[in-house]
Amino acid sequence: MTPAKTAAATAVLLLATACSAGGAAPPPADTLIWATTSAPNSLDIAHGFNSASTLVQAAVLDSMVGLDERGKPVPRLAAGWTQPDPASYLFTLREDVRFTDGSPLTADDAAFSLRRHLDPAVASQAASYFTMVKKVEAVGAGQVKVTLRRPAPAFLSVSAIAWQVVPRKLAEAHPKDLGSPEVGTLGTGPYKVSRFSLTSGVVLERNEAYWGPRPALRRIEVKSIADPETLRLAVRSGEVDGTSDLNARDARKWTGLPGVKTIFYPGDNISYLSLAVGNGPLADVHVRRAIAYAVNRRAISDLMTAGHGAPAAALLPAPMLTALYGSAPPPLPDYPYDPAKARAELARSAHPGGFTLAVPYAGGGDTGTVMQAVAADLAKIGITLRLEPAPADQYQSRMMEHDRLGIQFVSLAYGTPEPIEVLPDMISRASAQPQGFNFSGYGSAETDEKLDALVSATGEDAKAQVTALLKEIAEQVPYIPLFHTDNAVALSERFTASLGTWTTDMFARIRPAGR
Amino acid sequence: MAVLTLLGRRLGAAVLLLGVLSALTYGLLLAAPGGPEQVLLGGRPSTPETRAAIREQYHLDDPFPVRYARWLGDALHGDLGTSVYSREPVVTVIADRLPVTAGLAAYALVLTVVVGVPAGLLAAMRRGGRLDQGITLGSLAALSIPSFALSILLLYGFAVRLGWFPVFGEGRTLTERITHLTLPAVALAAAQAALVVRQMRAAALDLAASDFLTFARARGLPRRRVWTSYALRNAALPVLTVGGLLLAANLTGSVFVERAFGLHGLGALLIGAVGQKDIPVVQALVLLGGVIVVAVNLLIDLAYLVVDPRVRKGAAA
Amino acid sequence: MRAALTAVLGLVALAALAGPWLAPYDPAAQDLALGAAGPSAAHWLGTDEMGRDVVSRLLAGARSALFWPVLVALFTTALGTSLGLLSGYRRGWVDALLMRVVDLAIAMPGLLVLIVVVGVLGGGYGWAVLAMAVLFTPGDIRVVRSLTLAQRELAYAEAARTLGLRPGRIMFRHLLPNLAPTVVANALLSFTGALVALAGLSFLGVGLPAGTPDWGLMVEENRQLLDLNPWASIAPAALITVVACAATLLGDRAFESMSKGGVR
Amino acid sequence: MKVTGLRVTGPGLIVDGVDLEVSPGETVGLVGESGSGKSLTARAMAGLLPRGLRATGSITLGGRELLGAGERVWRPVRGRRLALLMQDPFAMLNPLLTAGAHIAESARSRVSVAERLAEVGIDDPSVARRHPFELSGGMRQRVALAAALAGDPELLIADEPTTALDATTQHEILQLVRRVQRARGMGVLLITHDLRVAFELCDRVAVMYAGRIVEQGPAAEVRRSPAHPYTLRLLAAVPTVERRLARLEGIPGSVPAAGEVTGGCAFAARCEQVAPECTQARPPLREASPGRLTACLTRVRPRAAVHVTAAPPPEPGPPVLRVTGLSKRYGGHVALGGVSLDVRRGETVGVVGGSGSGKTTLARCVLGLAVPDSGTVELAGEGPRHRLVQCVFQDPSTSLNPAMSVGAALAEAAAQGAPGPRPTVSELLEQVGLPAAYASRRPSALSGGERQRVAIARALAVRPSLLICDEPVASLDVSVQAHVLELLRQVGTAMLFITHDLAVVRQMADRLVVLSRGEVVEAGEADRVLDAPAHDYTRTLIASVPGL
Repeated sequence: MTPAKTAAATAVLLLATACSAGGAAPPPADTLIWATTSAPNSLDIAHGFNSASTLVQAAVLDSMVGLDERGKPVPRLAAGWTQPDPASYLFTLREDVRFTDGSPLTADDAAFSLRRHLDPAVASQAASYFTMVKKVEAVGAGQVKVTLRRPAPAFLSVSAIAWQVVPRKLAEAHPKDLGSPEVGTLGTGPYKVSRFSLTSGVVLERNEAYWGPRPALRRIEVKSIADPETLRLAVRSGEVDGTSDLNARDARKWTGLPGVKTIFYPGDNISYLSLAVGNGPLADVHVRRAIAYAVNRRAISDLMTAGHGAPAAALLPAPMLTALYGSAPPPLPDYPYDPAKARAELARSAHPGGFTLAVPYAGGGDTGTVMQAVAADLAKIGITLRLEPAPADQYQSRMMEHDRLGIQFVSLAYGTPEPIEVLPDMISRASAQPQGFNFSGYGSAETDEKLDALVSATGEDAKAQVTALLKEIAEQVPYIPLFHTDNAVALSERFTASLGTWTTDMFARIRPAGR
Repeated sequence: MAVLTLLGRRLGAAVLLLGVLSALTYGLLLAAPGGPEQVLLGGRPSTPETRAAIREQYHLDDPFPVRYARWLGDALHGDLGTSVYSREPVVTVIADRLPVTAGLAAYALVLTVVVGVPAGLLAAMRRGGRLDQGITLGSLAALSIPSFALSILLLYGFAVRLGWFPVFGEGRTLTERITHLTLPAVALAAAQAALVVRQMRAAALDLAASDFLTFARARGLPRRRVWTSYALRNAALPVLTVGGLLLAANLTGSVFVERAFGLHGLGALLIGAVGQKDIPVVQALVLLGGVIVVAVNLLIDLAYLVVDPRVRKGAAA
Repeated sequence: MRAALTAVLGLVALAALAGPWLAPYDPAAQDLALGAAGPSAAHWLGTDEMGRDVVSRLLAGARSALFWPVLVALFTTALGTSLGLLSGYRRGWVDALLMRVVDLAIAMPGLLVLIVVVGVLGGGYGWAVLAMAVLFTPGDIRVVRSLTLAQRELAYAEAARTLGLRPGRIMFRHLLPNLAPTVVANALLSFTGALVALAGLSFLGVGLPAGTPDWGLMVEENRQLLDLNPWASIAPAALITVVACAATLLGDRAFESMSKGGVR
Repeated sequence: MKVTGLRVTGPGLIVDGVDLEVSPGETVGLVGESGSGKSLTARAMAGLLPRGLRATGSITLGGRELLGAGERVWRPVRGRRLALLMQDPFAMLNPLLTAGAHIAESARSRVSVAERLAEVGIDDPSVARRHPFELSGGMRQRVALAAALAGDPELLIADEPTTALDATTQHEILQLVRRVQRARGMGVLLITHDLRVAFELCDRVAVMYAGRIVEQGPAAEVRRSPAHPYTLRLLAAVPTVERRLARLEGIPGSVPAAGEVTGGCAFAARCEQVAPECTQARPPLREASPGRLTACLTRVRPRAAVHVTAAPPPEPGPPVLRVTGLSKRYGGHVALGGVSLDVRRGETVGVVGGSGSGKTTLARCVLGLAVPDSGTVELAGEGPRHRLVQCVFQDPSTSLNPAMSVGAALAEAAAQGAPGPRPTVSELLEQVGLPAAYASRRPSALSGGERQRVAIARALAVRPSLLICDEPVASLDVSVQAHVLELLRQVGTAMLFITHDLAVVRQMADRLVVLSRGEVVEAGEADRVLDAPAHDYTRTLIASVPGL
């Protein structure tokens, strides 16, 4: 036998032993195999406020409030609410709701579920959502009263995301490890957890006693596949039915897969460049404007979204703009791509001939791609970016420590249509501290006051105040909005889905095709 | 007695090794920028109170020696801590993943031995022939191709194009597990099998030229006896060593393959934990790695003790 | 076959030296409008996702593909050989101490340490190269030491000592040339090991920054393009394999040819 | 067994037309220097040529053709009909098997392992349970012999079975082989480089040179009147323990490869009585007298005995070396247990002893390569030790640095000498009888004898007052050995001459020191000690030297 033949024979032998289980029969139509790139790490939003985890949380736990397709708060576990005064809410609980272990849901459970996020011992990742909350108490058997420090219209929206209701007894016993694979969680949602492991994934079973409409899927398996290409191959081979962890920019690689459809819908996100206004040449507003002119946002947007997104005009996610202004956003100072104007702007700065700036950035992923494109654009007007790569985690840590900020590419996704979820993070002085999200360092007592006023503003008043802030940002250019990208889902054609920007409970929106 | 002395010496070396390893890793992790806060805060906006609470809880403001001493104290009491990322006990985290990596490592080792040993012997027997050239060249290629590149190739060819094997995951039942681990094991075993082929071929050639083999043949011993008690038994010694070292390397080094095949093994865990500054997990993994190397070396020593009378009686003397 | 593989090494070395002049395009020049495209007359091996020419990037990558592993090989061999010679020749407490350290270092789970170091410290290949050198050196020390122990007992080495030559001269002028086959083979082994390991680190995303024209990184970055332009990742993977093959072969051959006529 | 026209070819021709016959009950010696092809002839006769070598011709055993036969035919023949015993007892036994297992696995009859061991003179039954590494070289060779004989073969091919052993053991093993051969009435083919061994043990002797047999005949006759010039010269070159020869004569030149001399007499180039027809065609192996075969065309003229009266030993001068109470231990092993001796200017002191007698340790202590535990080494003269004492080491294959040219090695050595006029490389080469052009050669391009000459030149380069020779000729062929010894005789420097070979020391030493187990058992004038030994050990040593 030649070596080739020997090798072939060996391979065949191996296959013979292995193939029997290779092409398993397709799972029942009402079982969904879902994949995420990172495993859900906690079934408690306090410790697992990330997309993979919240995906599962939303299927298992109910929140007090929900969001409709336009992003407006609607009743969920709360049958309704009243506002005794602008700074307090009185929620009335839905009756006869039970946790999946059969115990009834009480107002005390609901109140504690919110209150625990304020407890430093819990160190909740959602704590910053509820800083306006002063007091939460159960009133009688079916009512919860929330008292805010001051009026804050965004409270309802953030509650839709983060006020998940769990039994007080369980949450109190496990302040730190509720939702971990060891402890698990208990909810009132459409699904219950039948298995949760970081390695073999999550298995959800339909909650037959669910108070709402009967869930369409009987069983959901969530697996994690860290490598995006392996994930794609898994979907392609039919081993996985769907995933939402695909990049819009990779649409080309996904759209042709047989038996798989790709769904795109506007995402509540914004990608932008942050310019550290305290850092050398960037302190000069003309430099910042020059950079804004020099960056070809259209090209970057096309590169990063492959047509499933658009250049960003203002520093708010597109859905937020739509929710606020409808189809008529206010005019804002604009910096269309124009190297000539960029050079002119630079000429008016203290660095007319350009300069060199060391820019740390994350080695891989979108950041790497965008920063390479930006560097190429800026080189044309004489600004040299010396890209200093670092591992993604390390870069992230450094950035959060506000260590050596300069030009940063940032991409943020949000859950609510409230601009107040975005703007304070961007330009408040408090956020300019380490671990804050104000990477530009822009902000003053004056802006803080404006932000402060915005918290309690409503209606046209709020709209005007947001416009004013956006205008200031556009003029001072601490940030350069780059693009919005669509959310993308790849789903086997055996299923259908109705998804929208404000969808939180994705699994509830997926049903077997033809039913 | 010999065994006890050996065990004692090995134990001493192991303690030293583990001490050095753990201190080095701990130091490295602390020296690097960032901490577990990123993971604990979920990369989200946070309140100062939360941040302070976290620093307090995780003793992030203590100096290195204090933190290391605390870790070491706990570790010596058998408490390896809790994963920052999943909030599970580290032991559980590792126990969850060990079967995957161990299965993969064992599978790869079996493939390595089953393919490598006969191929090496065959090449030596047909020295200079076409079969030898083929095997030698094949092993050279297998040795040179990075395991991740091979993984991608196998994945694309056998799992996606031909659909013979699953693309990812580790399977649950035994048959599933074998099916799932076949391609990764092949990817992992290729380079090692190549090593074994080379080793085996060289050992067999040495043997063929050795006086004692000629003398055995000169006495007209049956072919089977010459093969088993002369060729194989003597060639087994170097292969044993290599095999053991490969097993140790597999248990800690299947990172690439795990990543490419979406396996949740120790390698994948390490990559994640290092990124997340999940110090307890990294520490435990590094310790485990050290223990495995020590244990495997010990096993090799013991095996030598059984197989080789020189070592057995030498140790006794 | 062997000649062909050895020629490959030469060509790669040439590319590493003359790459910038040979490359048809600037390896960093993007053509975002073109994106990933298959081979064409303008781009022989097509382009990657950012419209960069694959051929030019391969040429540019030759430099780092050779440079870092060569660095590892040089460092490892120089240090491993000197310390191995010293330990084997001097014996005594130097030897005892060094061997303790070597035993310790060899027992380290290598890849694990490498990943921890690079993952934690990051910053390009610098730390990786250092870590690798530190991990590879003990093996070299051990091998060179055991050979030195054998060589120092041979008559020519004893004669050199009898002649009252300085230890340095005996070690480097007398013993070293006779260890050369092993030293060269070790160096090439380190080279191959480093080449493959560095490519692996890139694959894990803990090596070089994105966009660096580096073979390992190209395999990783472009493997999602297998449907659009397979060459973008197959070509660098093939190059790594071929170079590693060639280096291993060269090591085998050097060992064989240099061993002839030497004291074995 | 009958061998006719055996040719062994590998990369070149190695064995060229060997005819040989061994009958039951007969011991035949196949004698030749290294490179003569004798070992490969033996291997071919057992069907065990190394890979890459091919044999043609005919080998029959009991009338059955074996050459070209498959393993299926060979396997039952080996062990049962013929057995092969090899040179190196340290490599011949499987390190993982016990002595008993070796014997048991080869046995074809129900004779117990203990009896087999008893046959080879091992009465201790526990030896059967030991592994080879626990046995001495002599014991291993006995075990190997027992294993080889376990199949009760009719013919034993013994390939240099004693070369790796020291003199006394060598003697014992040879006696053993003879005893067993007689007891069993089997045929023995003894391959050896040592004429003395062949003469002592064999009924018939065949002399091989460059791949062919040049002479064959009854041992006693060959010894008395060699029928080939090569045999004659070889005999002349063998040192004798009986008397000190005035002149030691080697054979000039070296053994050619078999393939280079197919067209004529292989020895022609080195022969004193060469005639033109010698180089024109290959001389056939003709019958010179009944039972005597020779491949020489002419009658061999006996060489005129050189009667040079030995120059009287020079009057010894003051001591250049004085060793007092030297002792050295390695772990629990006593290498030297208080040795004292001195060497005076102009004299050669021989140190003899078996392996483990401590003679090499003594040399190392004097050279400074080993540090004695107690005792003193005094060297006369000024300057560092390396200018006072130098050494010629045993193994010519390792005595020169293969990576350095001869010239570089000599120049380096000369530079270590005392300041003042230093010898040049060509002077040194001339002194040891090598052409100056050798300076650019590498050791690999030199023969063993030439290397040893260079080693001597290197030692002399610093002009030492004492030269230590540690078995300088033990690894050389007889014909070369004589040259080197003669050269050393003419050096004139005081010498400490270490050897296990009494015949060699007889030729070299003025005074003699006999070492056993690290202690001096006898010392005195060389002639006195060798002619009238006072100690038992010395007597054993002398008795074990095969006589000519």
